[in-house]
Formats: sequence, structure tokens, C-alpha cells
Amino acid sequence: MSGMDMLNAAEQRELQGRMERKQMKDFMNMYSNLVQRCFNDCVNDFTSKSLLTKEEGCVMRCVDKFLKSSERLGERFQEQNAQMAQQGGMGVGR
Amino acid sequence: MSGMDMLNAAEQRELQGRMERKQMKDFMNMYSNLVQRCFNDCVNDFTSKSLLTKEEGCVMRCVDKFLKSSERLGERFQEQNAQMAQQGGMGVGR
Amino acid sequence: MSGMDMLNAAEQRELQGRMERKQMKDFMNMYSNLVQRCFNDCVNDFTSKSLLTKEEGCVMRCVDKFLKSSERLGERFQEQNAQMAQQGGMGVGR
Amino acid sequence: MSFLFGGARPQPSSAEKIAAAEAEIEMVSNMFNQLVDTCTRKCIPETYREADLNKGESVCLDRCVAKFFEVNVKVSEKMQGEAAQRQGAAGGAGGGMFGGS
Amino acid sequence: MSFLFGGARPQPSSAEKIAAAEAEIEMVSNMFNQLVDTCTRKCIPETYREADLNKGESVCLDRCVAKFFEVNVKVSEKMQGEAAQRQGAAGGAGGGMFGGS
Amino acid sequence: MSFLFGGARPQPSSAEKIAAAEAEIEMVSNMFNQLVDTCTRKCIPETYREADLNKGESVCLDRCVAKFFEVNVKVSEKMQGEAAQRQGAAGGAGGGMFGGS
Repeated sequence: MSGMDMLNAAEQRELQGRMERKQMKDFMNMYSNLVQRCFNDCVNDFTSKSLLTKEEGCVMRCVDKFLKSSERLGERFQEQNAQMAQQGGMGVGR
Repeated sequence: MSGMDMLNAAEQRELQGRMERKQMKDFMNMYSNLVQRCFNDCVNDFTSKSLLTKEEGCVMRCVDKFLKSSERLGERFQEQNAQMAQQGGMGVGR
Repeated sequence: MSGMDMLNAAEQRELQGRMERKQMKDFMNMYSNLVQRCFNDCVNDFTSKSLLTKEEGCVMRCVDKFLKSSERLGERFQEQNAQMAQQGGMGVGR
Repeated sequence: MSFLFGGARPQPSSAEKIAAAEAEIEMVSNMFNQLVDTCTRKCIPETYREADLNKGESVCLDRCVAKFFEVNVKVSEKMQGEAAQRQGAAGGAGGGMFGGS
Repeated sequence: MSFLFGGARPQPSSAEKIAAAEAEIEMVSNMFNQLVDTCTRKCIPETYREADLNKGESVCLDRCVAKFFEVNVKVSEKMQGEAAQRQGAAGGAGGGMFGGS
Repeated sequence: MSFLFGGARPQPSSAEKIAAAEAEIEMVSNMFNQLVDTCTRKCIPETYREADLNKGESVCLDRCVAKFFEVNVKVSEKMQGEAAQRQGAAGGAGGGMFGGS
């Protein structure tokens, strides 16, 4: 069903390498989206050049909440995906 | 005028291949922007886990409208571009 | 401290080439973000197909202001980065 | 991402097969990134009073994933339907920027 | 995209020529994607009462394209003018992140 | 970007070293681009009455950079702390999409 099933060992190794570079890039993107989102939502006072206590608290809770959300969404995403694969072979990936 | 005119046959073939991969990527980007836009604008009720009838209708009209818009914008884009190429050789691409 | 210090001459040349392509890409991205931002903020009248005088003025000031902002931000970014490198070797890049 | 665009055609070269598999993975990964972006904006208020997900936020995220998948299926079915129609009509007016094979 | 940044300089290697042509195409394609994004946001209300473009929306899209091109020309002229000035001044204060080569 | 994710591990092949250096530069460049995007939105009003930065805008940009760095340091410390905890716990429940490697 999926393109990946047709790869031989050498091709899978090459793909593996690319995926590792991609994972690193994805992590960096996730990190910088996280920073941008939490900075945007929490930091709004530019009368000082240091973070206010309440801004820092907001950023830390924002990061926590965002990581927990991503984890939960990841679990649900995989479940939905597995479910679709069962119902009529329309799954994503393998 | 354009860089592309100076490519020999082998170079054009290589470019062609890259462009095909790019087209595939562009299509996927277009598709996921479309989904994100229409989901965002049409789905706002999270008291149920299935799409409401009115949400589904909204998504379908949104997709239609977005595809028609893209098509119209594509035609105008090419016209403008051709027009600029005539007026003083400042066209895009070939 | 940084990964770049461990590259030999050939590796640095290869990296250099990639960085030049990246710079070109970055410049293009900067340019198109600039256009999009200024178009978005300044052009809101679609009863005519030519720019109004006030729209054109707004776009020009927007571009100026955006370039000056980027320049100032670039200077501060490098200062902060150098400062972090001094305090405990946590700088970015070299 | 075979559920989106139907079955694959025969693919000859090794580079093409890797590129196709890579594109498939990238598609899934993009879809997940957009899901995270969209569903957190829909379900998580921007005040961040607490570090944990509360019950309402958790349930909202779960439903958002289900609806996001449903929208993806509907949209891809619609686009496959239209692509089939266009191929049937063979040479209509359309195309624009996205008409190409 | 020669209308944006003036004529090309002599380009030696084959890889460089392909990269330049690729960059040119990518620039056009990015510009089109931004045009779609911007003009649909300006011209298409987010309610989607009908699947077709109505007269007002269609005209708005057409004018939006014309204005988007006009802005691109103005901005690129401005930036070329400033680049020329900078080269003339040879070693002023500026630079920042975007001053390079 | 060593201040973000701690020291590097030994890296064997040449291609890997170049890729790592490239990733580091890309990280810095992404961070700068986001800084520009975020801080101009926070500090520059969308009316553009004047082409120059006024005093208030300039000071706002400077402070925005300082705060953006401070947030980056705090967030990266937090994430390193959590990564260390997870490695200590060795095989907890978590993971999701970002638990890998």
C-alpha cells in the first residue's frame, strides 16, 4: 500500500539517514515555534529589558502546556492513523 | 534575459527533474494550506468529535472557492508577467 | 565549543558554498516577507487596479522602516550573542 | 500518504523510490505540524494560568484531531473526484497554476 | 526573476547555472504563493456562503494581482536604488544582517 | 547553536560534520528571522506615518532583542532539564511525536 514497503535494504538505510537529518530539523523547528508562540503570548512589556517575573512564569507554563499538548496530539494522531489503516487500508506511512 | 535560456540540454534535464520534485512538494503544500485554512475558518465546535453538517458544507465550499481563486489568480499572474516581459524585457522566467 | 571549529579546509569550502546559496535564499525570503508585510498593511482599496498615492507612500515608508528595523535588530542580535559567548562560552556560531 | 492521493504507480529508479518515500513521510510530518498549530490555537487559551492541560483542553484537543482527520479525508476525496472528472473531460478550460499532472 | 534584481552576471559552472535557474523559478513560485495567500485573505470573506466566486470577489482578485505586481516593482526599484547608493558610498555604517555581498 | 542544546558529541564523517555546522548556522538564522518577525510586530505600529524609526520604536526593538534572548535561554534550560530527567527515568510513558532518538 505504502511506497516505503518497496524499498530494499540499501534504500532503507539512505532513507533512514535523511530521516535523521529531518528529525533534527523538525526538532529545531518545533523548538523555535515554541519560543515564538510563548514569547508572543507572554511578553508584552517593553518598558524594561529584563523579563518580568510574571512574564517568565507565563513562558514556563506556556512551554509546559505546549509540550503536553504536542504529546497528546501525537498520541491521538497515531491512533487515528492506525484506525484509518485498518478501515480500508488507507493508513499513513507503513 | 533569464538564466534559464543559457542552460544546455543536460542542464535542462537536471533542472526538469528538480522541478518535478518541486511541483510535487508545491502541490502538497497547497493541499495542506487549503486544509488548514478551511479547517480554521469552518470548524469551531469542539463539543462533538464528528464534523457537523454545516461545518462540512462550509469546508466543501471553502475548498471550491479556494481552488477557483487560485486558478483565477494563476491566470492573472501569468498575464501580468507576460505584460511586464513585453514592456522592457522585465518578465519572470522565460 | 562550536561544531564549526572542527572543520578542515575542504569542509569549510563546501560549507561556504552552501552558505552562499543559503544567503541568496535568505535574501529572497526577506524580500518577499517585506513585500507581503507592506502590501498587507498598506493596500486595502480594491476599487481601482492601480496603487493610490497614499498606498504607495505607505509601502515606501513601510519598506524603509522594516529595513532599518532589521538592521538595528541585526546589530543587537550580534551584541547579545557576543555577550553570551563571553559569559560562559555559550555563544552562537564561532 | 496513500489515503490522500490514491495508489502509487510503478516507480522505476532507486532515487525516485527514496524520494517518493521521503515525500510521503514529509507529508505526514507536515500534516502533524499543522495539526499541532491549528488545534493548540483552537483549544488552548493564550493566558497560560496553569502548566497542565485541564479536562476541557484535553477533550478539545482529542476532538480537534478527529475533526482534522475527517476534514482531510473529505477534502482529499473531493480533490480526487475532481481530478478524475478533469481527466475524463480531457482538455477542458481549467488548469491555472495547479492544473498540471 | 530578472525584473526584480537586474541583469545576471556571467555564471561559470554547470551546477551554479542550474542553481541560479532553480532559484529564479523558486522566487516566482514563492511570489505566486504569497499572492494567493494575500489576495484570498483580502478578497474572500471567511464565511463561505457559496462555492463560486461572485462578481465582487473576482474583480477584487484581479485588482489585487495588479496591485501586488505594482508593489513588487516599486519595492525592487527602491531596493536596487539603495544597493547602488551603498555601493557608491563604499563602506558606510550599515550592513546589519542583510548588508553582505 | 551550542548554548541551546549543550555540548556536541564526537562526530565522525565529513558529511556529518558539514551537516552539523550547517544545521547550527540554520538554527541561528531561523532564530534571527523569528526575532525580526516577532519584534517588528511588537514594536512597529502598522500605520507607517514616517520612514524613520522613532525613539520609542528603537528602544522597544532593543529591549525586545534582550527579552527574546532571555526567553531562549530559559526555554532551552528547561528543555535540557526535562531531557535529562527523561533519560534518568529511562523508559517512562511519554514520547509522543517528539520523544524520539
